[in-house]
Amino acid sequence: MYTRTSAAPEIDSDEAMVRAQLAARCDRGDVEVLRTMLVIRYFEDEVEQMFSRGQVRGSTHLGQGQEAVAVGASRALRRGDSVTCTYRGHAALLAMGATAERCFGEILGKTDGLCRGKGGSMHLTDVALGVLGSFAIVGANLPVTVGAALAAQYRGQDAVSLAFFGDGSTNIGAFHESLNLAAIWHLPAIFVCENNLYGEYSRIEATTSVASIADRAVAYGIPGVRVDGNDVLAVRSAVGEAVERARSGAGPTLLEALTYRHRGHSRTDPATYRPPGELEEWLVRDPIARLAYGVVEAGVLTTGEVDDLEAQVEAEVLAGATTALGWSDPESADRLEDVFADG
Amino acid sequence: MYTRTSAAPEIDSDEAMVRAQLAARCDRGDVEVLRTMLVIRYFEDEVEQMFSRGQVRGSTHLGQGQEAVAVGASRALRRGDSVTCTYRGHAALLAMGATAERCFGEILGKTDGLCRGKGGSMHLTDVALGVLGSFAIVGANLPVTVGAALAAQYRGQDAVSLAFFGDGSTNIGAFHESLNLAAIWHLPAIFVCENNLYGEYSRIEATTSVASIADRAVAYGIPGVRVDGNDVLAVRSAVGEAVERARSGAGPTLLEALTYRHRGHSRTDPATYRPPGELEEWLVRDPIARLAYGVVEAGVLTTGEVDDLEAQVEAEVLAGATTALGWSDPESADRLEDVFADG
Amino acid sequence: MGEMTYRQAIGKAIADELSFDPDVFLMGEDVAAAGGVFKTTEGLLETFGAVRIRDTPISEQALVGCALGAAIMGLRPVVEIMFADFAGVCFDQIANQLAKYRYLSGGQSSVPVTLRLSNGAGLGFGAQHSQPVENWFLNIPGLKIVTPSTVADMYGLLRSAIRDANPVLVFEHKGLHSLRGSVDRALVPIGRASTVRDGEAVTVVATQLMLHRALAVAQSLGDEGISAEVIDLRTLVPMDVESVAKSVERTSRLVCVQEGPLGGGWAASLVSEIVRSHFYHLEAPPRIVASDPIPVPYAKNLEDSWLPSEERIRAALRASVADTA
Amino acid sequence: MGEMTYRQAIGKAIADELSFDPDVFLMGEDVAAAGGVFKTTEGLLETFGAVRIRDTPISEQALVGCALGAAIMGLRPVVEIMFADFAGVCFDQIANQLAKYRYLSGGQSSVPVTLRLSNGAGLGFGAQHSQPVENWFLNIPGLKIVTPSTVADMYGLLRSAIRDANPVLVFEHKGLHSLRGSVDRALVPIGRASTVRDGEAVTVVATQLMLHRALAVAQSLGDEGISAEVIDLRTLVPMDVESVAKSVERTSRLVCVQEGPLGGGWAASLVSEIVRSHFYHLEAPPRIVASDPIPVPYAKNLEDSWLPSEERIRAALRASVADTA
Ligand SMILES: Cc1ncc(C[n+]2csc(CCOP(=O)(O)OP(=O)(O)O)c2C)c(N)n1
Ligand SMILES: Cc1ncc(C[n+]2csc(CCOP(=O)(O)OP(=O)(O)O)c2C)c(N)n1
Ligand SMILES: [Mg+2]
Ligand SMILES: [Mg+2]
Repeated sequence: MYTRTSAAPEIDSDEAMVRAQLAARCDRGDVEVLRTMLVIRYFEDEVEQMFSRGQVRGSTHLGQGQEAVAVGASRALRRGDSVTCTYRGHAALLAMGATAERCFGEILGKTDGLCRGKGGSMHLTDVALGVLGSFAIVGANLPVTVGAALAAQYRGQDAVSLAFFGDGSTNIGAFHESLNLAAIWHLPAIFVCENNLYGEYSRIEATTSVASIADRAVAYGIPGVRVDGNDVLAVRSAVGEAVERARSGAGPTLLEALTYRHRGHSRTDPATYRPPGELEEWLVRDPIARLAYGVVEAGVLTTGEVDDLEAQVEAEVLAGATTALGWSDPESADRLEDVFADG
Repeated sequence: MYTRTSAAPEIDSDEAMVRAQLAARCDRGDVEVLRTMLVIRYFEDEVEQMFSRGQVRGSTHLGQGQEAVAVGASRALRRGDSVTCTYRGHAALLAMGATAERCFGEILGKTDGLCRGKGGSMHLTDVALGVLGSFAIVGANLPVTVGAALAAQYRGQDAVSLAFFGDGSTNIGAFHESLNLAAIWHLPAIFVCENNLYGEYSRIEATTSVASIADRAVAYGIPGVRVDGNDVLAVRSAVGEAVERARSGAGPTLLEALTYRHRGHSRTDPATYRPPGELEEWLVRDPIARLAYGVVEAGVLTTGEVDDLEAQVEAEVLAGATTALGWSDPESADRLEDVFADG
Repeated sequence: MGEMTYRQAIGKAIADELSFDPDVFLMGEDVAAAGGVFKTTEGLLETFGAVRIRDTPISEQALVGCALGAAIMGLRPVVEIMFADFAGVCFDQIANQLAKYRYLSGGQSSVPVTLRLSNGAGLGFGAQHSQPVENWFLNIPGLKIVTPSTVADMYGLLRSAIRDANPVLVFEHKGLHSLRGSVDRALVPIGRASTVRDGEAVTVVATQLMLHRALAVAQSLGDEGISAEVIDLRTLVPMDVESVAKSVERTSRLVCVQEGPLGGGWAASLVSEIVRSHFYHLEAPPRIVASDPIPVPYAKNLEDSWLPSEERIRAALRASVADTA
Repeated sequence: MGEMTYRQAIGKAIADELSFDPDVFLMGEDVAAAGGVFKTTEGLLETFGAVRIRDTPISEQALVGCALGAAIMGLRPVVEIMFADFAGVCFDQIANQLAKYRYLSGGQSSVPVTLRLSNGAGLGFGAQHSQPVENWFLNIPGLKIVTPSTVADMYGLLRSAIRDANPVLVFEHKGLHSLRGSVDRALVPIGRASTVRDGEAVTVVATQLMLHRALAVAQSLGDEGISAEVIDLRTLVPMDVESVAKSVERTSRLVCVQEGPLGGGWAASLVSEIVRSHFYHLEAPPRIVASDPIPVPYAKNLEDSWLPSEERIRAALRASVADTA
């Protein structure tokens, strides 16, 4: 469960330096960023609880610890841009503006869930908000982002499309084909790899033949950029530059955001494969604690206000869960709808 | 049709320099190399004729002009090593020691063809010689070479496996997955890209986001080497180094051999998309004329002996064609065999 | 619209939809500058330009997924999969993404993507370039599957496919490219079979190359006094079982002719539907004339044996008519 | 060998083949250190070491092709495709390479590759992780397809698959992992159905999860005096049509229960075979109880409706028995 900033772990001197630098970049607008990260954290914590309580079944892939990537990236986008993500996509949806209720609703298989209860945890989608989908087959969303980027270019619009995916996903064919296609067509696509060091239970070194994912950009003649994925402002500005490039017609960028998932790969994974101490190190680099420190240090909020914000968001998210739990299940006959569109 | 060395086009000063350097590396053993390249050239010419004469149907993908890649690479291998190739694979089979008769036989759909007439032009295979197969789906042979390399490593043998494929094939997913897998497992695999500047009717720049295919090696943390694919000795030595590396346990290499196909992509392609003069430029760099020049200049053969060799090989190949044309068609019931092995 | 070949009907259908709707575009390997490996898209680049007629790398996964993304954003992509067999390398994108996108999102978007795939055996291309691939997708809900047999249907069904709000796989049989015929109307509705020959004694259902063989056999048997009704299924999904059922109500006998092995094919599905609903109408066991359960062999005589021949079709029709309950 | 779960039978079968033959090895995503996502391969790494039990990148195409290459060189690879649905991303390697290699080479090599795929619906994993994928491959000659329903069959068929000289797809139903049963012998032959309940009134054919539902229904109907014979098909390719036919010769009635939509599924193929050979024996139309032609829905009640229920199976059996010719 989320540890309030007020009780966050001690930090070391490296972390202190990172936070000082982050604080120097903070301003009033970042309160909203902090709030969104908190929404995601409480959301994921609550999904975890729902599973433990047996309120949902199947599987779920939580993103506590990785909030800065989705939130930072989404803050570099604007209306008309689009995003695709993976089964670990709750953060992306919430960052792009989906309500906690409708996300919970989908995970609970409710008729008012984002996808009418047909998709589930791995398929949260909100096209109206620009989230074209959560894809549960590794690598499958990258070509879709390429297509959305092509649509913008085709119409002469300066919209961009951004794909989130994991480090392990960079070893599948669709990754390769997508980056090459986006590159040769100079498409306004941004490929954001959330490198959380693991693909399921396997460490990146065991599966991936390159030290930094960003280095794979060389194979497509496009920029490859590595960024601290737990520094939401750094993510925002790196994605911002890639978006700039994309809008100007200069083509795609591969961005690697170094981050860490606090939980196991999925519901059933206790993550015992981690070396001792690794999680603790990354808890020190918690992206939320960092930004909370930043806004306080920058004089935007007091620690008391941060505490209030946390309490407020927690209550909101839990209220959302309660609402969604109250929604009705779909009618059995509803299952036959939404296969084909008319006409 | 093949122009005898004695009537080969004039060469320019660049080409003169290349040939002088090649000649300096020639020795007696290279006569066999020349002979094999000639076998391939006459073979391909004759296949072309068979199609024009209506003796075969379907499609075929000829490799005149690219002989140095298959022949040079095969000369760096030894018994126990293996090779996979593509629909444009006649050269690889002949270079590895398959007879012209049985290759013709397969293309003619004869019961004594390499594959009993079941595979055809795109599927020449001779497992006993180490040619595990010609694969007609772009990229499909690379994983197979990875598997053959794994088998060697698994058994503690120092055999290697080599895959031939085209420039256009480096844009398909299987290429990416194969190189990554071979790299992380340090497998004794050699990936030889025959860059002939075109994938079907499309120039490489239109489809491929990187100037040199060898640069894609960076994405797998393995060596990427570009070599003159029309210089059979250069190919042999570059592949030799990669083989050395592979046998020593240091893992795979990506090798790019720059070459050119004299004919269109397949039977039905007149190759009108080529800029004027391009073919002529490459005819000057003909790998066979080059090596013929080399062995003469090195004092290994006289021009008269080269001429004789050409006549002799031509006669042999045509005799092989005649033999194969005389073979019987498979029995209709044969088609039901070879689907499943017993046991 | 006059006489043309099946090949020309493909190009013309695409051209007419490109003219009709600026959101339609075409992409595929060598479809633009080269006019397609089968020359089905010749001239389109010159007329519609390089934004709408796009040559691509050899990256079928990326192409199909790209079409999905563009479709969600409101375009109407037409993708050529050069040989239908290459559906193997992008099967996930077709079966797991394209087919399921609308459903998974709870109907948030339509997916107007047309895939064109050159299909079928008979030309000596070997086992990886000759398959009747339509049968790979029958168990994947969310795709419409169209198999035109005539020039007019090729034209009209392709236009309907491009206008359809859903993913449609259009199989273009390689053995029919040179077929000539006249095109009389713009759109042919997806999901409706067509009775191409009236008859009383037996119902024969076929598609594409087999339709023409079945028709030839029916004509020759007609001379012997056996009157066979021939139905071109035209669309496999959704399948017009009703039209077949109506015919069987009159003839009481059914023969399906399918290119490709029996297992998992459309003919078995059709037979199982008809026996369920019309068991007591049938006076003879429904028969399926299908290919051997082997990869498509290369040698001409072997490939010829693999494809259901007119002889086999004739024998099945005669046997069906001879059976008595 | 005693009592164990279906899950344990998988691990034990692999372990026993690893012990039996040094050329056998296992690879897949997280099969080694983690013991598999479904914990089917726990302990194998510790016993057999990292050369023979291999964790891999997420590169299914490379894995299947790698298995093919290793098999040509004489090894016997076992590959885990974590969820059967991921067969989509390596469909080409399975359907175009693995299945056709022996044929294309004119029989130069056998291809002893086993693919293990976790199959089926019922657990709330959504449409991309719940498909009954066995039906995707029925029209692809060159593959054997095995669908074990019981603990003993899981064990014995997997061992037979690993020993087989051909590519075998072994589908492990996710809904059966915790099933308990006893294993009495080593090898169960591929290609033979098993009669799991004798009966006289109607033949019911099913596989995997549906087999258990069919059996439960048969038992409950037995109490009402309706005697249903239940056949577990066990192998879809080659299909043991003969055993079904023999049963139908006695019962004269056939009901197939299939997880997954009707179109292109095994049940339709079986029905078409039976009606061809036993049309005049049948006293009722063969029936297929199948899933809706829709992607597998997520919400529990929707997914439950998608899977053929005992109620639907019971209704079909009752209807079959009630029908009179
Ligand atoms: C094609 C395919 N293969 C395997 C899986 C199973 N799988 C789901 S997530 C995952 C690991 C992905 O790792 P990574 O890309 O690093 O993303 P992360 O989960 O760490 O966010 C795997 C193997 C899948 N969903 N799709
Ligand atoms: C998956 C797949 N897509 C498309 C094709 C059709 N095709 C055959 S060869 C070829 C071009 C390959 O180009 P390259 O790799 O450069 O090899 P080259 O033919 O030049 O030797 C294409 C597109 C195929 N065989 N397989
Ligand atoms: Mg990861
Ligand atoms: Mg090329």
